[in-house]
Amino acid sequence: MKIPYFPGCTLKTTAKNFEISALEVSKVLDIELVELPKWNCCGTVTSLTDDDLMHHLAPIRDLIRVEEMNESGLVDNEYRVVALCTMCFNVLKRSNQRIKERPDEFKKLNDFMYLEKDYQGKTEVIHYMELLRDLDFSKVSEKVKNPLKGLKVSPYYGCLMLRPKEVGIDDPESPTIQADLLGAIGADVIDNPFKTRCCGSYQTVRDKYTVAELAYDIITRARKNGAEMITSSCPLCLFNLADRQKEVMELHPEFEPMPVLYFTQLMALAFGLDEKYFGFEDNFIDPRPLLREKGLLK
Amino acid sequence: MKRIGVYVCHCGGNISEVVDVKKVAETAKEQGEVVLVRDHEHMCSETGQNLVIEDIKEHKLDKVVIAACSPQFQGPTFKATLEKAGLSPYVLEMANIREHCAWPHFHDPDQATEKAKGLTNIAIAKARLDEPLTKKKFPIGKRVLVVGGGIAGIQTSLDLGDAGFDVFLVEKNPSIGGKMLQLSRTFPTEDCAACILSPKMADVVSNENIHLYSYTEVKDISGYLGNYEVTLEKKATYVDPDKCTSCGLCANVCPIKVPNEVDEGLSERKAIYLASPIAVPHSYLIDDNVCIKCGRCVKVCDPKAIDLESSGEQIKLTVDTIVVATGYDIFDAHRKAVYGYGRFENVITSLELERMIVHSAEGNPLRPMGKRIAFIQCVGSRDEQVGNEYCSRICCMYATKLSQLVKRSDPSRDVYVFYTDLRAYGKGFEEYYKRGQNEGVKFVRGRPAELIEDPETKKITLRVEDTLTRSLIESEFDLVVLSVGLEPNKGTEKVADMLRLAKSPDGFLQEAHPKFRPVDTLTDGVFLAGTVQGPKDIPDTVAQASAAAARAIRLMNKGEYDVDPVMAFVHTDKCDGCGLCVEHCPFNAISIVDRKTDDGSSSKVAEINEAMCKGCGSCTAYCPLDALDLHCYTNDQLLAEIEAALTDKKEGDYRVIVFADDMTAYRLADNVGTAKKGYSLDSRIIRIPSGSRITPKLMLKAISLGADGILFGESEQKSNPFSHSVATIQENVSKVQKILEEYGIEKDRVRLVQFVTVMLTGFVNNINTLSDFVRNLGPVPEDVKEKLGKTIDEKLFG
Amino acid sequence: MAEKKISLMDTVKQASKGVISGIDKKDVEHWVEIYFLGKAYQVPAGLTIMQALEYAGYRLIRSCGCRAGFCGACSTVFRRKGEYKLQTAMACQTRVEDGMYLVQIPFSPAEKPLYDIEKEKYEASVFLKYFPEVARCVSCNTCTKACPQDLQVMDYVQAALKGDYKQVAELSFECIQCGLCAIRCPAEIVQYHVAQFGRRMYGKYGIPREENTEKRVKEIKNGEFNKKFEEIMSLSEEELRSVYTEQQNTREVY
Amino acid sequence: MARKIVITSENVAFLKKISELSDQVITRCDQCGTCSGSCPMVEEMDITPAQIMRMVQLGQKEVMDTKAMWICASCFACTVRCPRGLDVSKVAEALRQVKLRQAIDYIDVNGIPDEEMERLPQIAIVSSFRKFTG
Repeated sequence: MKIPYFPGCTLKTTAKNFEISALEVSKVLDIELVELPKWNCCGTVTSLTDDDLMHHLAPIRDLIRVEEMNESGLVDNEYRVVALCTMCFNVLKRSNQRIKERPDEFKKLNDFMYLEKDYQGKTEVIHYMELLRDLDFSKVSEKVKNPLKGLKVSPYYGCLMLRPKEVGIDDPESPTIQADLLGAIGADVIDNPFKTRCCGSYQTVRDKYTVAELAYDIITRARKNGAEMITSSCPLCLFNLADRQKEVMELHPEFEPMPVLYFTQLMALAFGLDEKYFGFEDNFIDPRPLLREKGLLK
Repeated sequence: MKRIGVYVCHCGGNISEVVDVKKVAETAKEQGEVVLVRDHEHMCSETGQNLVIEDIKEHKLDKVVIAACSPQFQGPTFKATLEKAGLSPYVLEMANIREHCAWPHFHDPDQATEKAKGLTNIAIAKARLDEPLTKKKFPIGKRVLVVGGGIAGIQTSLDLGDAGFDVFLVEKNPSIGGKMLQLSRTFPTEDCAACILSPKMADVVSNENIHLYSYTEVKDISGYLGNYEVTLEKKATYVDPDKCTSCGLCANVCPIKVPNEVDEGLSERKAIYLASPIAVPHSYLIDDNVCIKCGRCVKVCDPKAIDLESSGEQIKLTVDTIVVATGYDIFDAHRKAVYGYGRFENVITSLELERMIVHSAEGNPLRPMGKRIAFIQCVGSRDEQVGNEYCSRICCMYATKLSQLVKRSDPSRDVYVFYTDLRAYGKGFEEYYKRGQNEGVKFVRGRPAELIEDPETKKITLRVEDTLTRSLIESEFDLVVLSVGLEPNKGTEKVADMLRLAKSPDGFLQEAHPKFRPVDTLTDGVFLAGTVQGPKDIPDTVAQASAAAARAIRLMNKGEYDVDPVMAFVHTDKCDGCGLCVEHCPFNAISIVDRKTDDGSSSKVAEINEAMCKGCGSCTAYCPLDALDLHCYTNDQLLAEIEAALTDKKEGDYRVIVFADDMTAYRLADNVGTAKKGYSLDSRIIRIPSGSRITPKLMLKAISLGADGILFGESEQKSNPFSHSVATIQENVSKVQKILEEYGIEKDRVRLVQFVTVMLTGFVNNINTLSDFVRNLGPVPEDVKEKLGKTIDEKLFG
Repeated sequence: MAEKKISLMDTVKQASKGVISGIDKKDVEHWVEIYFLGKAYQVPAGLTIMQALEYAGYRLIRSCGCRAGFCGACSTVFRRKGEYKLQTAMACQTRVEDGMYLVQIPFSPAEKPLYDIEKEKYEASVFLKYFPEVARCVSCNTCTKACPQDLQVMDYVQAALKGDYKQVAELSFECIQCGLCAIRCPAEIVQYHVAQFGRRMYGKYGIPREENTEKRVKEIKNGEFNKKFEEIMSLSEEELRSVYTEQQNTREVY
Repeated sequence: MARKIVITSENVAFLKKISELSDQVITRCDQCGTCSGSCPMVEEMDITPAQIMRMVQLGQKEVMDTKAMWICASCFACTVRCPRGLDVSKVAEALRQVKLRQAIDYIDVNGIPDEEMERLPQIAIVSSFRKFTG
């Protein structure tokens, strides 16, 4: 299956390991993620004021690219665009919904972007995890060569994959999609009551210690429930939960760090792919010691 | 020469603030045969009615047109007025300039006024041809079906039974008593629920007029007022209640254990069990779904009451009226995921607590209660996130009750009630709330956002803002009680469909009128009692139950009831007895009989059996000679209405004629108006008993006379009083469409849409799309119309 | 006719050299009216904006440079009569039109951050370190519309956000640093500085070194040419001349 | 000493403005406090989200001098729980925008140390600028 794919700026910079692992995992599942030609910033974060159109230019511009891909034959009648980064997913999908609901704005945007082809509103935005669910997780488990037996993983969802309701890909209060996926690759899934609690998001720029406290709550609660590792699908969540553990340790000396990974990294591991696709070296808290100890890594 | 009086009502501004009633009155004056026109502040007021009576006497009026609200609303009032004045109630016509004009078109007063004129003229045109008919009377018996054996059903049954009517009380559970059977005590008096309920349950059995069918479900209902045919399905209990002594030996030996429904699953029962210590009928029974038919119980049963071979039975009844008292379900707390019900062992529902209290009182607690207890209000009520906007009305008070019961039974307990608004509206409620405060129950104004369970201690941490001190409370509780709201009983769905009962937006059943007919429904002879109509506490439920009984008695007591003479009749001079109508009458009300003509020879003509005719009018559509006709909606009248609807059509105007069936579409149009939803002013709604009344001839006439579109609004098949009508309309419409196409007229100008009474937007959209559609097409060319007009008959009947 | 035109242009050339000598009015066939800084001027049709201004009597000290569309000094912002669009162009490259409202942008106020190419890590994140405002780009594409060089400005700003030096360098190669993008940017980004930084970093770390150059430099360092040098050094001026001219004639010029 | 509020037509205008910017019927809020309890940042805030709603209802401009609206991380926890179906995050955004549109930034970009800048993911910088700078 060939499907348009929107990476987002972070996956090209600080979250390379997310993209590398995802692309390789997809190959195993016969999914070809075709990167949008000359895509621009998704426009994160969704502008919430009712009168603001400017900030919806970026996302819609990207959705135009998807339609162009279909016209140029890069993909064959595939108007779904996959995002890996949860934030990008949320922004693109919300703008798409908003514009489709408001014909007047739809026209305004097209007029403003007169240098572009008109957006026709055919595009649908989906999250990579959604794509896998539609594919059916059983297909995923079929590909597992190296089941993650005994690895206690706590899936962390954060906000933008679930909220607001009309964008969310699962129940906003008690989601299971990531847990099901981790289950499908053989991990022991550990629930965390804070799995949908916000990581502090962009507040990390304003005050790293605020965010560190949130990370502390989320991680310690996961550990209390027996988790050894947390997975996420959002580079910002991952930064706040992993990289901010540096600050957490300043605040709470007794705190012991916990690796936080992209779910695709664990999939790559479970699929028994080459180490270079794991990208563990880029994780702020190196998961390799734990994985070796569990006998999941040489 | 007729003498028509026209009255235009201001409706205390409801109409006059939008429509220029004076202008409407002036146009009415200009209509032929109109001898008197008045406008009045409140036509339905006594002065308004007397005005009509005097005018009739003084000005010798023989037809009355009242331009006011919907005939569905005040029609009966004015019919009575005419009768007082000695006129037939059927020479009254109402122009619905409120629900169909002033309200929906309030944003465009000028156009609304124009439409109001039009509607009034239509009514006048019809009135001219009104016949002074008399009411038909039909006999009615004294048999009532009561669906649901909760406190509502019990009360209705007792009232009816005591009044000497035959009551058939159907309860799907093994015992009557309903939810009240599960309650500990009742607010605000705190008397023991079982203690006050059980005598009433006993009365049901002892009352010889009440026939109790427990463990029974209504399988099918058909028919109409005075003749509802009911099929009941009684599940097998495998125990003969007459022989069973409730000794309980059978249960002791039974190997199967399952959760006990009455205790909300907090305790267990056997496969053979007694529904409740105070169950009525007081007999053990076997739960078919779990019994393994091991036969141990049979062996130990001395009176030989158990028969594993026995099977359920079907019971057929005919009843005259029906009371629906199917009650409510509690909100399924699983749906409020943040509160973790089902995931956290120390989060329970209020009903579970009721059971815990009952059992603790008996000295065998079902589970520990702990010391720190929190109640969360409005769970599943007043919450758009779970789709329930309404207030369940009883939760505030039962929480007030439960909180002080648990506090009183152990004063060392620390009890909190977290509420958004505390509603103590009833008699003695405020005092009771104060008593709770005296007991030391703490009422905190704030809606808890989420609960978190401690993986080790299983204690529940609750996060909430105390909105009064504006501080965030985060503290731990041993037990969290969810004050769950009320939802329509799942079982109601089926009954509602069978009886064509409408639902209000909250999902509970819709009463006929929110103020003046609170227990009636729009289906004749069907009444509502208790929470099936909306959340209410026990006193309100009982009051409404008695009201339902009284309304049923009102209908049946006289032994006969009146019906409008909307019935088919035959123009014997035209009829040639071909019999086409006979095969098309769904009620077998038509037969062909011999008739002596003046010259002694005999000829065959159709004859109508008025007792059987339901007045759908479909027969008229099949008569090639226009020999069959329908009282109150004659061919001439309908044609006159259509003409009137088109005469005020100016150059560049468009007209869409909407034939709205009395059962649904017309009422729906009323609802749309009440909701102030606007729709295309091109439309003119004409009220008919059923779309099947409109003959192809009338449709073609309408088009030839200048109608740009025709919309049939009809009750959807399954809730249509005339099960055949949808099919008939479709047949007629396609017949017409074929002919139109021959003339190059776009066939989609004529459409049929099936409605239910709550499809407000659906109604608006359908009218608007059709009017947009015809506006895009442009009008039908004059010459085509003319040609069509000339050739209708030959096209139809060759 | 033709001669007339040429003679006219000559005078203008004179004028544009800063010598303010009037044009003989009767030589002018077509006149257009332009509004400079809101004041109306009658100027001969066919002049470039820059020439027209000088004809009108302005002496351009700043806001003009190569007069050939390379230096990017003479940024102009103008609107045509009856048009809502705000146009941008180089004054030396655009002819006046009747009813033009215009003004010169001699300089776009922008601070260039100080960086030491030698010390920088060749990493994506460095862009935002020096140009954080790049993260404010809303992809409105106004910069691209404003660019007189028709560069894909928005695209290279987005490339910068992704830390893609190669793209930034390639997309911005023909930037003349006129600053019109920066003037129009609602996110207050200084695109041309971003681009320059990108090109420099790419030039230093991105492009692979040309191996022949490397080779030759080594050779020189190893003194393989010292003998030749000495020879040349020893020549007298005449000899040097002849060698040079001979070389010039023999080696093909490029 | 209790705070005294004088309500004038200005207050009404402010409510109207915020209602339009946020496209929310703010007067529908019945102050149940669900948003506050759901808010992960509430401990950081000087007033609770429900209080923000209340102050806007009464048109108290002082709400814009509070820290709370800036602390909001737009996580929509309140949005998915509000029993009245209100989007509190949109109201917070509207308040922020009123300030930002007066070109009053909340964070100083140059104040962020270089090493932090190099460490932060693009996504963080982009989104914080969108929320904190006009």
